[in-house]
Amino acid sequence: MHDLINYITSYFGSNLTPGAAGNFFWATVYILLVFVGLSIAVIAMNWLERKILAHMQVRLGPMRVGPHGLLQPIADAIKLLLKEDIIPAEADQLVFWIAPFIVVLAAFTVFVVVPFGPTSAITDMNIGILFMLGVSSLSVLGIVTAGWASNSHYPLIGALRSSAQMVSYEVAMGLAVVSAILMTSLHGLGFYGVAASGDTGTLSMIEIVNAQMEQQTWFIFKFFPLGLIAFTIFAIAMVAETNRAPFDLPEAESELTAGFHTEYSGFRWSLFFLAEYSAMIAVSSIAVTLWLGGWLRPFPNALAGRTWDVIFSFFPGLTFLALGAITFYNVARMPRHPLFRIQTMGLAGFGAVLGLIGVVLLIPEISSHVQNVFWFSAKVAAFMYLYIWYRGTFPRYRFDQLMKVGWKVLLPTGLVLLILTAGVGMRDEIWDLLQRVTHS
Amino acid sequence: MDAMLHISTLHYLVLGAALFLLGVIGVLTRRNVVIVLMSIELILNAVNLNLVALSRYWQGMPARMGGGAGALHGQVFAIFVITDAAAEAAVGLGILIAFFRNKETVNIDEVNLLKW
Amino acid sequence: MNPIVAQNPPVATPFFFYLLAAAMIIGGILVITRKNAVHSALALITALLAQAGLYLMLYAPFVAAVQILLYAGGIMVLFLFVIMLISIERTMKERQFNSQWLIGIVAAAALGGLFITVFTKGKSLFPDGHFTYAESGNTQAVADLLYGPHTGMYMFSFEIASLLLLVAIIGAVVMAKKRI
Amino acid sequence: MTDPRTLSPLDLDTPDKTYLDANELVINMGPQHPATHGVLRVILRLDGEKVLGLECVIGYLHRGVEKIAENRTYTMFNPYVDRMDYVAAVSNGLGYCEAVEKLLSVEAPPRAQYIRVILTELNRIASHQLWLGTHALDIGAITPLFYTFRDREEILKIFEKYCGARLTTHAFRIGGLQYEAYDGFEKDVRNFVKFVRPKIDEYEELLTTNRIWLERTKGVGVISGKDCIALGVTGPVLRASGVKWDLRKAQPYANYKNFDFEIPVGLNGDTYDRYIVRMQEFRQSLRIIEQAVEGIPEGPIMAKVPKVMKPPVGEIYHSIEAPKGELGYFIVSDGSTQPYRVRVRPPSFVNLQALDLMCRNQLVADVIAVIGTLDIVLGEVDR
Repeated sequence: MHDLINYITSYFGSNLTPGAAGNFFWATVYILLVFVGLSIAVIAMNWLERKILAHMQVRLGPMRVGPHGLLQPIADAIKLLLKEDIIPAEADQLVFWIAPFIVVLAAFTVFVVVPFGPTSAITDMNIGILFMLGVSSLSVLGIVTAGWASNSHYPLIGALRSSAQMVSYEVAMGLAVVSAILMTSLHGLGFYGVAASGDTGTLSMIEIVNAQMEQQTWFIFKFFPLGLIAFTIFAIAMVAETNRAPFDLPEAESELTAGFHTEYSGFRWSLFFLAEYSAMIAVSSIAVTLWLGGWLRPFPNALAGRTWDVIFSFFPGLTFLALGAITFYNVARMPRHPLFRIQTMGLAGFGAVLGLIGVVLLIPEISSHVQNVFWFSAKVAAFMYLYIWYRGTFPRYRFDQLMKVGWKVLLPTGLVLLILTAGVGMRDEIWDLLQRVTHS
Repeated sequence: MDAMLHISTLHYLVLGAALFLLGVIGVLTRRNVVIVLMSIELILNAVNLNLVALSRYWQGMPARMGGGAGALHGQVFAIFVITDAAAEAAVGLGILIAFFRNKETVNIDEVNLLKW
Repeated sequence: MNPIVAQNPPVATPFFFYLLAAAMIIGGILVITRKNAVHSALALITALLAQAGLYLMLYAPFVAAVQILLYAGGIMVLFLFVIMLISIERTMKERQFNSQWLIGIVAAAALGGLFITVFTKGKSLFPDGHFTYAESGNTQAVADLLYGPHTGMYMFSFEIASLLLLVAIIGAVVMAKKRI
Repeated sequence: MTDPRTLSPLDLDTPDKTYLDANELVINMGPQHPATHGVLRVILRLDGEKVLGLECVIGYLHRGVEKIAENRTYTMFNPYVDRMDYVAAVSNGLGYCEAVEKLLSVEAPPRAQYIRVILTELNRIASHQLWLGTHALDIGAITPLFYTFRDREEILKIFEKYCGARLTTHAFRIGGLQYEAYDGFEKDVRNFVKFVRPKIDEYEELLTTNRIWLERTKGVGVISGKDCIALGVTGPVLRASGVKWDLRKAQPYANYKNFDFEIPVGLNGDTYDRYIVRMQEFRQSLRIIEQAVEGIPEGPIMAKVPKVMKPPVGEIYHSIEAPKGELGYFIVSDGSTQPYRVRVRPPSFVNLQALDLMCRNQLVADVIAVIGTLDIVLGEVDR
């Protein structure tokens, strides 16, 4: 018993991720935390997407289930779970059954290496970023099998489109990632001329963020504009990779009804939905980790020092307080009618919970622990907003145009970018070589 | 029992041999070219498993014998084998498609002409 | 990179080894026995992923990543694509094993016998080491062997491999395309 | 190569050499398909994603409107025409009323003419707004739909105030109007013009220079002016192909000759030009409305028409420029109270003929864009 408590408490004060420290108990706790957090994020994202998109489109969005439709995602989840799980008679039963699980598994497993903070990750792998890319590419298998198993034309075309799209954009995505990985070991230029710590770069997600900290620059600004271009390539490719607008061809409603999951219903369909959203969060986390400094707060170097630390540590609490204030403003705007009493009370309760979280986060001990996760989530949330914004603004690409963008624009740009990044990073060596060649 | 619980290189080699055998059986008995190609992938993977296991073993050897932490030749070989497998799969499936277009079958025992 | 990582020896090694080994063997058997090529491919994917797990247990994370990225994410997708392009309904109704299947089994059994003989006779020749030593940056070490300025003894082979891939790409396109 | 126009799109007799060579897929799109604007069924023959040909199957919404006309008096048939192109009911009514007026040799008084023009042009805007929203939705831009529907609502409100109905208005009567313009009609219309001008710029902001929109619409569904004329295609589709043909100018009806407006013409005849032409038509319609609302004369709204209409024996063809193209009514009278035969020339139906030609060698996604750009209403196609 004593040993057990020791085993559990031994992790406290460690500066490692639980996976790296080999502590099973805490690794399990972190896994549960991440997956519960992910599920909540997907639910919140579902509501936010509807609301934000609705307000972009001059309508209100869900308003009926709960105050301002807050309970809508839960109602939808219940509806989906209660729906009949139809397997078409002509479908390949086993493959049809297994395909959604492949997709969900691929989408969830990547979060094993996502660094929410220097110690707030399930584990840190030597090959972190490769693991993320590799496992997220497995979802293609699920999509292809789902389309094939449905044994119908529309899903098959949707699946072929989807997989061709994902495979193509993986290439451009990989090139952008490689250029970011190169930056971990290259000395900066000019204003950001801070030395990299070692000769060797790294693939570990945590080390990549640490490298950005040491080099005092987010990689999006490194070798300006090379980092920015790499980030842009990634940001385009990741939208295509997750099959979202304007690259949502596999689900092009107007052409293919619903793409590869046309024949799916109920619970199995909701798995695809879940996987799509967690994949969006996953690729956004890659982008945040590689280019936007991961868990680092804005200006960790320029605005360094105790005072700034304290000021920035107020942000998580203040954000929640602001959300709570907005909620209370809306409580005040609720119609004064007996029928709305429960809704008003519910909204007020929600605001109170938000405010309470805000107050709790203002406690220094807690805020110092939560800050990293907060900044990381805030950056990811910005990407999520971007996804919704794209969906509200852009028409859909045609398949050949999509391929053209991937292969004829992003891929060559990525290649040139990679060579330029390496060239700029190795400028001293190249200069030496040139001197030696010209002097001999 | 002890030998069962202490996983050594030998365990990996036995596993590799078993996979290799499965692959050989697949290649020799199946008619469907796709499955024959997949069996070849199994064989290549069996070899890879051996290579990586032996590379791990070699890392534990003293440096004067060529071992040490950097002795990852087996892993490098495994990477080359995977490259090879990719090339093989691409060409093999290309041939398969050409064959299928001409013969409308994917049975390997009907590949009995040198030229069409 | 992270030296502390290696100080913690892996836990429950035998359990995971046997789990993954079982997954591989069952996957392999399914590959060669399934009628439907898609089922075979899925079984093969399971086997390949289990093998990636074994690579991780062998402290070869880079090879594991390549295995997942290339094999499971790349080659198998290609296989699935091709299986979908060709009509498998008819193939499924036909005889699955060729006429010399008996000879094939016998030959394979002979090979297996050879393996067993070699294993039992020359057991002492086979390495029986236990893995307890530390891991260092595996990716960096592999990279050193591949491209290192002094230790990069495989650089030429690497270039050859890239050429091989180029030839394979062109070959596949020439073979598979209807009209070039 | 044979001329693609001579091939039957579903000519499946071409030997399929192998399964692979023949990845010619026959896909059935509709009648329940979100992008076919109703119950149009399109049978597509595809080579991968390329369209080799297509065939429209229509008639799912057939109600026998033309046959019904033979059993109704001229007045009784008037509401039926609203149900053909239900998004441009006012235009349908205008065409029918004018045709019968021509047959009776009466003319609506000027005040009625002006109000007719205002309502018809408002309806043109509403129809184009609906087209824009659904067309953009088909191409994947979901937002314009809500913008256009928000603004279309204002037009429908004016209709509702004027005649009590929003969609199937039955606004006009043979010989003029039944209702006098309500108090504040002119103010409402003026306010609407002021309100909608910036909104049209707003739609254009979302789409006109959007790169993806350009890529999706430029060079898609190209049809030449010659082919248009050969197939009888009219309306914005014809004008986008460079043929300056608008019945409001070519053979002015109502009192369009009193108004100053231009006919926007495209160059390339692709989907983008059709989009631009329609966007310009919004503005031209607003111009007409402005002029009309300034110049509404006082006076009666109904001409002298007999209570029981018995047009002289004869036949008449009268066509107007509906939002979708030339809407013609061919009415044969045998001198009784009921028409002997009414034949409608619906623009959607004729324009739909061009679909096959416009989609050949394009991709599946373009079929959706082209169906959208043709702006068909199945109620009118099937009647």
